[in-house]
Amino acid sequence: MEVLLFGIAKDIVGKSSFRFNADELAPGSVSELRERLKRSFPEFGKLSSLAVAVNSAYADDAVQLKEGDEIALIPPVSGG
Amino acid sequence: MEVLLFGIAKDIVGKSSFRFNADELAPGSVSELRERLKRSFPEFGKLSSLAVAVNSAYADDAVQLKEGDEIALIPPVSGG
Amino acid sequence: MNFERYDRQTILAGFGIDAQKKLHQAKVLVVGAGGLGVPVLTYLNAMGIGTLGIVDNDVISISNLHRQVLYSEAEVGQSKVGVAITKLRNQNSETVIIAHETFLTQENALNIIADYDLVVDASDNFPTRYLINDACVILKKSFVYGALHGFEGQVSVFNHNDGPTYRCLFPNMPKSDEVPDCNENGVLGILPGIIGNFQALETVKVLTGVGEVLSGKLLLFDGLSNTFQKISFSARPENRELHGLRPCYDFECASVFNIVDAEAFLGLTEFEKLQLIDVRTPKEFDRNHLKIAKNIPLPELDIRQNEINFDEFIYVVCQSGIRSKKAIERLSNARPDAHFINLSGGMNQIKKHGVTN
Amino acid sequence: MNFERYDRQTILAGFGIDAQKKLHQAKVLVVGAGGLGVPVLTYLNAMGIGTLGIVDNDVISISNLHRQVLYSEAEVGQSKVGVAITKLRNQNSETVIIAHETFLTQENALNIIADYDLVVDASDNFPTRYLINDACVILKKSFVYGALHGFEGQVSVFNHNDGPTYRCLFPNMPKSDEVPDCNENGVLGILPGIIGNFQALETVKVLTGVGEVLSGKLLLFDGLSNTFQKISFSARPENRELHGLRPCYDFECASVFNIVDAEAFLGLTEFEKLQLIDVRTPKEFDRNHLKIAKNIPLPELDIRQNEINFDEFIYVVCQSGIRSKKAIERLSNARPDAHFINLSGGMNQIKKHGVTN
Repeated sequence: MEVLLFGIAKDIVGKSSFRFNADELAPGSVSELRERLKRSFPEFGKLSSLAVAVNSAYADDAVQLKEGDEIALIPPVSGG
Repeated sequence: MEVLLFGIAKDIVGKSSFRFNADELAPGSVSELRERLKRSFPEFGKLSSLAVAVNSAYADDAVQLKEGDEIALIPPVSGG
Repeated sequence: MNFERYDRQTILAGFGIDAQKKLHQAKVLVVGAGGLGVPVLTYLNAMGIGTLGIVDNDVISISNLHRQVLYSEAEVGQSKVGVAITKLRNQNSETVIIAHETFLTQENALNIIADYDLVVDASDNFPTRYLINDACVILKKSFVYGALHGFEGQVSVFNHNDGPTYRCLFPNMPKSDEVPDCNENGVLGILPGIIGNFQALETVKVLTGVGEVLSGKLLLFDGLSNTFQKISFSARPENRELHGLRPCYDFECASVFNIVDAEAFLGLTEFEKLQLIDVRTPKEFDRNHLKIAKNIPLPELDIRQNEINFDEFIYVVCQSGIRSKKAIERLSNARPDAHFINLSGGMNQIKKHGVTN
Repeated sequence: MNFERYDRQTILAGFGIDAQKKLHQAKVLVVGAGGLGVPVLTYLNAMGIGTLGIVDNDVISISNLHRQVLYSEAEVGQSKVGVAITKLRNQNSETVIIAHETFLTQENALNIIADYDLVVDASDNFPTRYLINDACVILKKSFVYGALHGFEGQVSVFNHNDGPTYRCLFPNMPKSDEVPDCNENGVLGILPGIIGNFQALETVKVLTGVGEVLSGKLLLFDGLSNTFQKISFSARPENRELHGLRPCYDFECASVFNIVDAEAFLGLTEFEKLQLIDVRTPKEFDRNHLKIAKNIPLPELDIRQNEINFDEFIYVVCQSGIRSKKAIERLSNARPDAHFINLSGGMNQIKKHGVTN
């Protein structure tokens, strides 16, 4: 399960992607992923709007995650 | 086997992609593909430089083709 | 229309005279004449858009010049709209260019946007983006979105042919300290050039019907690795049921509603004529309440909306100010046009000062 | 260097003062001040490239204006380089801007390019692209490639850190009637803006070391569908073994070699000192040949290359002029710097006029 990071999410984690390895317990749903992120990186708790995409489609909290999914964390960006 | 067309190749065929269906005899190699194109669209014979990519990698004439390959026909373009 | 000028477009198979004429008849509003607005304006003007409106009220600063390539050193301190208009007119005298030398506000947004076919969001802040979204939803205009962060950019077309809106991706405006802007975070000069050009391309596609529009798709571009991702997303019908703009789009009122100290509420003129909804349980309400209050318990809020007059100010109270906040959040999603005011501190505050009933 | 001016870049994490200083020290040559050159020049100048050279010898025409956004109506008929330089200087007085008011030719290419760190190919024709490629290979300069066709564009960085060259993708120049240019085929005005901006981004990445450079990767962009493909390709060592520019890059000599009428050949001054290779079979050669000719039959050409003096002009003859043409094609791939001349008409032509041996 690969997680691609954009915008402020990339800045918070400090890299543009990371993986949940097969031996780690990967999150089972989008909402579990959000909780996990907040625990590892408390700054995610501050983000009131963070879109999550699974396999290039927008995914709400109920969406289940499985091995091999490609996840993107997409915060809003403001610059122009 | 899907074939994506760019530049003048798209103009010659008149669309941006086409498929060799499972029931058709698909070309077995890049050079066979080139021959096939020339037969169906004689204008391909005029192109002295036409790059072929298979699964997003440049492929020379000897490269073998198989079911499910994504092929791109990339002629040089000159505009600026 | 000078046909020789557009010859390279009109001879283009798949574009031609018809698409060129559609550009000529189109009226496009560009909100922002900065990093994104400059390439959008310059290329739309070059390609032959008939009418271009520009909304901005900023002046050119030296630190704009690394990305806002329409402006010269000698023009630092001058109005962006003023300088832009002069240069755009020199570039193409056939374009009708309309200056709106103001920032877009909730007072002027509907009026300004109503005259145009399409809005390009070339702004640099969330309040304006959410305001543009809501105004375009109300007026049924497509808007072409672009925004940046460092080496990255986002592009999409919202509200196009009943397609998804900006709020379908990002329902609520971030608070002011959540996401840094270009001034804090920096931006590579070429990035707004790239994103602005994608916006100009989408604008042409929407106006002419040529090609596939990025509706329901968010394009993510990372300039460092040249990766492009397209994320598909769907419309959420509730985001199109807007009855009007929200009362406020500034960061200060990102919480969507206004607040009045419960105690101060009692001192308002004509207090006794105000509409006050008490969202506590009937039991709590029975124990103590203000005479003017109507009791609609929080769980019944959705089914009893018809008892609320959304044309008047709606004051909401509960015991401590928490449930009333929740009530306003729920109501204002349905009726962002209504004016809600939370009684902060709630009945506790009022009791403390001995002024119940 | 005015640091305030570049503040939004120098505060950008991953860029900073160091990258900005590298831009300031860099010398970039932009070949072409048209559809691609305009955005490349404008943004590189804005972002703070220290020295910018411009090669072009064209004048502004009305049909340029829909995509060449630096130019105004009143400037139609004026020199592109002249107008560009004035505007770029107004935009950024810190940049050293060098005008090369000429087209790039095989006579001036090596001299002009030698002074720069990197070349941006913003030309609009194959002869110039192949010339830039070969000159950059010889001088070991990276070059940032961009080109267009209708709604599509290509971007790559060639010859970067011994990476692949343009000829590794497209070994031979197309003939003049193979691939139409923008003048015949048309181009949407925004397309060169997008592709030129990608070129400016790659230029900044090559110069600063920030991000991943599109070396060994061809970016294909289709504006109609907003699809982006990246094709990877490898270096072919033979394309870097150039000993000099080819004698000619025009379409007329796309066949790489010059031609002399066999009969006229005999009338050349100091005819008897010329190097003439006869590629017919030994049997044909025995039957009749010119006294000065050395016989290297076509099938033996590769293994007997060492018998040819590539520093002198190499005249090649066969019976009718066909095999000698083939011989030159094979030899000139290995030695594009050598000067080959085909005796058109071959020994038939010479015999007809009764001048054999």
